[in-house]
Amino acid sequence: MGYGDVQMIDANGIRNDGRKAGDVRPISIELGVVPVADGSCRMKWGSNDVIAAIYGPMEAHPRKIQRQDRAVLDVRYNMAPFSTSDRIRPGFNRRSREISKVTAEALESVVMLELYPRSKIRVEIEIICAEAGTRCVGLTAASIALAHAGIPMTDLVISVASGKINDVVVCDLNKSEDNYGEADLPMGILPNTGELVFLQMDGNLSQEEFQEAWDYNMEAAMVIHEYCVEALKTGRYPQ
Amino acid sequence: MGYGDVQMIDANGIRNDGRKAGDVRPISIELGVVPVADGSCRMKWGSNDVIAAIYGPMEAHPRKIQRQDRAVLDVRYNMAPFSTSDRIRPGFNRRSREISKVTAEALESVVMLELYPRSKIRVEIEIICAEAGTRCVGLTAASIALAHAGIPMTDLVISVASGKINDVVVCDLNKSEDNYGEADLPMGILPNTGELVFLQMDGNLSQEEFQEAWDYNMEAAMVIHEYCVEALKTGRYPQ
Amino acid sequence: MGYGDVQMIDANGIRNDGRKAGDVRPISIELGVVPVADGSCRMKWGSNDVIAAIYGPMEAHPRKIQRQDRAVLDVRYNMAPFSTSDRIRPGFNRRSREISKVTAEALESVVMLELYPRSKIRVEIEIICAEAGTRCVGLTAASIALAHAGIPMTDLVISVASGKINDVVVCDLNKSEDNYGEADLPMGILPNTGELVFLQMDGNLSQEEFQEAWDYNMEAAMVIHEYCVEALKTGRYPQ
Amino acid sequence: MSIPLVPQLLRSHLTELADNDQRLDGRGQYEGRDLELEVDVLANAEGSARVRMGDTIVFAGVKFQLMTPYSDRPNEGGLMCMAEVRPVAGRQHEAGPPSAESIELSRVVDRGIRESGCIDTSDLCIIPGEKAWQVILDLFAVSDDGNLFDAFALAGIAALRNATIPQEKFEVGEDRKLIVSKTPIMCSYQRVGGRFIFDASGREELGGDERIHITLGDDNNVHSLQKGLKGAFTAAEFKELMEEARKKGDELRKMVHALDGGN
Amino acid sequence: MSIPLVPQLLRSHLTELADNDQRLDGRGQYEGRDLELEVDVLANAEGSARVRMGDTIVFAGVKFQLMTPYSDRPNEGGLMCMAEVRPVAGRQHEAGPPSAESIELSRVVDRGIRESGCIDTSDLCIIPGEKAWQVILDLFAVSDDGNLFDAFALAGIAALRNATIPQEKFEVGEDRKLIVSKTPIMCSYQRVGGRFIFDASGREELGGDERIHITLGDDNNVHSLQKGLKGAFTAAEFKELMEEARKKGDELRKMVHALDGGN
Amino acid sequence: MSIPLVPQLLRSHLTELADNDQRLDGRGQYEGRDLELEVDVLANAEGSARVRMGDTIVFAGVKFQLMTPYSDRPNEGGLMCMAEVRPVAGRQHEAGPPSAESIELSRVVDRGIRESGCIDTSDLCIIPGEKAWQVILDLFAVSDDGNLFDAFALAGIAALRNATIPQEKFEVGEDRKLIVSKTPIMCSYQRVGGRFIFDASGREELGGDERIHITLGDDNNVHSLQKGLKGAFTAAEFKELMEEARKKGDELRKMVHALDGGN
Repeated sequence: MGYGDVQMIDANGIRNDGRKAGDVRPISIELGVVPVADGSCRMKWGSNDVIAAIYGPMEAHPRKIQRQDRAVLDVRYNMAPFSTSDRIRPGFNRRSREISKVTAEALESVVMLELYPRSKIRVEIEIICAEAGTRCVGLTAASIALAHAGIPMTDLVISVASGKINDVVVCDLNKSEDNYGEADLPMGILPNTGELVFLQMDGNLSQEEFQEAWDYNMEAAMVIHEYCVEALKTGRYPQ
Repeated sequence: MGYGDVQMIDANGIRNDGRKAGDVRPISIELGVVPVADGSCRMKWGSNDVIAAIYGPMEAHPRKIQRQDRAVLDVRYNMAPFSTSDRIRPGFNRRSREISKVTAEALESVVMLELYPRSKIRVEIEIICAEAGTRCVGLTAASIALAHAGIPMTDLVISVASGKINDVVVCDLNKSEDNYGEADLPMGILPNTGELVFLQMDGNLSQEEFQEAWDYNMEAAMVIHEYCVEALKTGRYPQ
Repeated sequence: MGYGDVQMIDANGIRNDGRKAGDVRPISIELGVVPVADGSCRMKWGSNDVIAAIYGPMEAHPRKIQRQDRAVLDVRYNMAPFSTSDRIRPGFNRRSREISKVTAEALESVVMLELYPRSKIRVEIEIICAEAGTRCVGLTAASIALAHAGIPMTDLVISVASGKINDVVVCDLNKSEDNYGEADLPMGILPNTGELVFLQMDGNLSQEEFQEAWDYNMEAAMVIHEYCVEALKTGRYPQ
Repeated sequence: MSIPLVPQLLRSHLTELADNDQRLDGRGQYEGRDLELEVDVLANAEGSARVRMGDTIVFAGVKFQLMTPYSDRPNEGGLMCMAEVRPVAGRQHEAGPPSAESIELSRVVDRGIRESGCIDTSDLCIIPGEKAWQVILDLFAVSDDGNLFDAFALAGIAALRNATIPQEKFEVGEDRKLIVSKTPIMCSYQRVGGRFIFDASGREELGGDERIHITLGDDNNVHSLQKGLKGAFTAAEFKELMEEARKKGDELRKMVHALDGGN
Repeated sequence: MSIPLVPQLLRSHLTELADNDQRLDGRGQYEGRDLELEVDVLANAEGSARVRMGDTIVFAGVKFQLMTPYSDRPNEGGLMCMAEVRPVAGRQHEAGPPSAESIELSRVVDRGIRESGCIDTSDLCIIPGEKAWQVILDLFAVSDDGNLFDAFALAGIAALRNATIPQEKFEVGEDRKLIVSKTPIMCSYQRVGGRFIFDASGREELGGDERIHITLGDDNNVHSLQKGLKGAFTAAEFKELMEEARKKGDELRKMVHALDGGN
Repeated sequence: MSIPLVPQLLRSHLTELADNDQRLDGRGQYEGRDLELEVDVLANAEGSARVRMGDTIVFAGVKFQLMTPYSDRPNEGGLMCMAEVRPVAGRQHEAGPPSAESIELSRVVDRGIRESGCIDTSDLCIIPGEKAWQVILDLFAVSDDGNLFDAFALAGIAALRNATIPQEKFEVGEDRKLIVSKTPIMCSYQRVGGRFIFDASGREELGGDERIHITLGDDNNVHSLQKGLKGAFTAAEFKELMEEARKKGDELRKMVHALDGGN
């Protein structure tokens, strides 16, 4: 987490990619990118390139995974072997397992699972190019894909992370900022209520810095939410 | 695949083991070598030594593998750890998985599976000594063992490979020919109709060479078929 | 198995920890150490520290493991990663699998399984600190935990090992004796009948030495049995 | 996605269509679907391609790793080809260890590329006996509406031809193009309704029988064959497919070459 | 063990209790269970601790291994944290490969310790680029009656502070204490009956909703957060938990320091 | 293959037979089945043997690999013994990872050979601390009609005594015989119908109780014991088996020595 003499932000608060502290990277969204799926979304966010696809509701099998009173969400977050600078070997991966779990729990908080007892909804999140913040892109893309599949939800989930570089709190770290960053606070926000369904954090933030990062995330989520709504109306954002 | 200056075939077309281009290696067949099985066969072919055993038809379980209208074939091709020059570690093996799959599909094309709905027939192919062409020996031995087990079939499957060494197309490559060979074309032939149920190939063959290899295989299959028929009549070949 | 010039036992037959040939190491037993289990026992024996816990009888699932006429015992012997001098990687382990199997078979010989058809009894043996003879401690602790859980048994199983050091047969080898020992004979004894339900041995024992080790085990088992009975009466031994 | 027909009904329907020389989507017997081929589409791969054939969509990505040459081939690097068909690509695909199907897919694509000799493994050697490049071609299915074999093979060779060896990152020289001297092309045919057709869709696969995969090189030499699934075919049928594969192979090879000016 | 209520009944009962500011075992909303913390309890571990919180009992053990430093950090050793919840710890725990739950447990505890900076990995280097210490912290559940997160985190930091590097055994010098300069403390809260409570018991977990795990450092800086399970919470709720975690963290940190005189 | 009796019926039948000192196939209590032992039967193994005992048929094959000696035993090579009971060997054997049964099989055979001291691991050292031979003994069941333990142990020691170290292939000298100085013999007894019998057949195993495996060395010293399966036995019963094992061991040892002239 050390950054030595690397200066990631200039005296005017301008970051190495030209953004100000609270700005998010460029985002584009396209629906229907997996034609055989029941809903799908491709989200590019900075250099991240993520595909989310939905299958279901379908019969849950084997029967022991069925729940009498609701659907189960089967969520997989995965990084393609060529998605990172060093190739990732396919197969079991502790990081992916944890992200899949917390992503599933975030989505369970908004999907109206009780409408589909005994069934299963599969949520497939594939990172085909990773920059920084893939779990946020994946969670957001998955919630858009669920909406595209027509699965009833109480709200979208907009996920974004803020962090700290050179002792300055900034929003939506890019790759080099992430490499040298001192903290990372990803959150999953319900834009209609401001509630959280996803929260992780690692690094070192004072109570004040923490509040600043929290506020950046809240503001950014509202901006990103508008992009998502437009994409869901027209099939893509930007037009 | 390079062979440098190694001369595998002489000016008179005689190969390093004395065979002519179209000759197959010596073959012997013995039935009933796995007394506890429902049918079995040991086939020695050159230095290959292969055991095939059949169990079934038996109830298919777990039930999800059952087919309402036919039996399923459960085929395993495996090389024993001591079957090759370098020891093979037991366990998962991509090559064996592929050969098991295409062998199963070849046998499914002749076994009258529809006679045994909801059941399973196990076909176990064990290579205890490998020279070259083990997949052909395994497939042929499995079809003999199925016949020995009394499983109704539309035909035997006779499998043999031709290839190319020193730019000459020859039948049934031995170990050293295989090591230096430039192509390998294994086929699984129905002797009664001349149809194919198994075909693989790798290497480099011109369209003419390919036809020549194909023809060698067809001719050799008819010869080997006679050995198999005799073994099925008397329990062994040669007597 | 060589021990060179290391002298493990002196001219008076006194061992490096002060014991005589037939003495066992200090033993303490405490019941109820896993509050959420149906029965449990912690046994310290020399520097061994072992926890055994019982869950059940409970429904056996998946159904294919059920037996119509009796309960199944599901026994797991496991060494915690920090239980030995060199850390043990969690996961599959051939030694633990074998010990689990023979431990299960020993316990099946005394638990009245026929009283609980179609059910399962789980026996969990965790070695949290290992000295020597962990399989004996585990088996003994498991039989005490079964009694603590109120599972009907025909007898306890008392397990102890004798071995040979410096050509002298001694009872209950400690760590350094085990490292330099020439043989190890663990037995599982029914104190009421003197029958055996568990027996292993490796090393090199003449027929006479073998008999001597056998006799030590039989004598030691009677002593240890008394500790166990007291623990089952009062919840711990010593008081 | 429309509900798939019960397989028996689907098979009857496909047979009826075949009897009238028709297909579900109106194509001719040997006509492929609408095809898109793009390269350089994945920022973190050293070479990449995306293929869309109808509703089948795949990516191929090339990565490089340093390896120690095998002791019997001290002057050579290596090539590895891995296909993944993850659950994202279709309702029927399940999570778990590689299925026999995906193993067959990668091995058949691998053999076509390897046996064509398009990559000279001695060109991958950095220090004989010590250090060489391993080329890893990862094939990744996004949407499986049939014929992943041809989609993977096409994306694979295009991604290799697009690849740059990242020598600077590994501090062994300046970045340079991976040399790919040939363009093997796979064409796959499946028996549907009794006859063989080219580029089967997902529903044709569901109601079809055996498949034949033919990989031909620039000079029409045969580099790889594979018969898959239950079924028997005749020599005459095979001859016709080989002839078709030659024609279609030339067409697809031109498409690949158009992307890189023939390399 | 009493028979667990049917989850729906249990949930109703817990809601009723919460409405009256009560809990199943009579505790206050932010009151922890009876707590025991011992160190140096495992003879073969280089550092160890045992924590009992009510009927939840865990061990932590520290082992050291030699490692080759990573090429991009030649002057640093490493820290690895592994949690195992084996079937011994409860009826609901099954044998098999690590569950998502146990992976989350180890990763959340790991992040709290790692990000606090309590271990200086450059202090673990023996010969730069060649040899360094890898610290392995194994967390082992004996009895799971809820809140393994806090039990593991507490046992973990106490075991590390208790650890001695076995330099003599590995012939690289004299044995010395592992330097642990900080004391990160995790406090976990679960929504039960609609409100968040501290140190949930097994039955409260069974009938509860989302969990929030907060790890704070000596100076109350935040080092790790995690939200688990289904549920949504508000900013106001979180603020209150953060405040509680600061108070409880100070208390627990003193308890740890009391064992080693503050190190 | 005849249909196996319902286990309870089979058990009753076996008890009745035992009461009259009879066995299913007419053998005496301690009489083994018809036995064949051949060596040098596998062209690609460096040593091999085939054993047939009635309808039980097994192969043993020896391979050699180079290994780096363990740091605490720089002057020693190693021995590894692996048993595989693949589905080929019987209807009841399933594919998959090694079962507890096959693990027990290999470990019990391994201990008998290892503890007899028949292989001097220091004779396997090539360059101290750098290079040594690892002997790998693979036991492979072709047909399991009971008592794989004795079949594997007999094939195993015969294959080792038949083995040649392939020093030329690995370029470390001239080929030479593996030195095997002893001939440990395992004899296995199973309780069937209430009494112990030697060399149980598949049906006797199906209707039997506990097994006892005894491995004795040339001098009748005990090298390995194992009790398997559910059941309790008395000291008197064991004494009788030990006596029988001494007699039978001498007999089988002579058979092994006859193959190699006593080595």
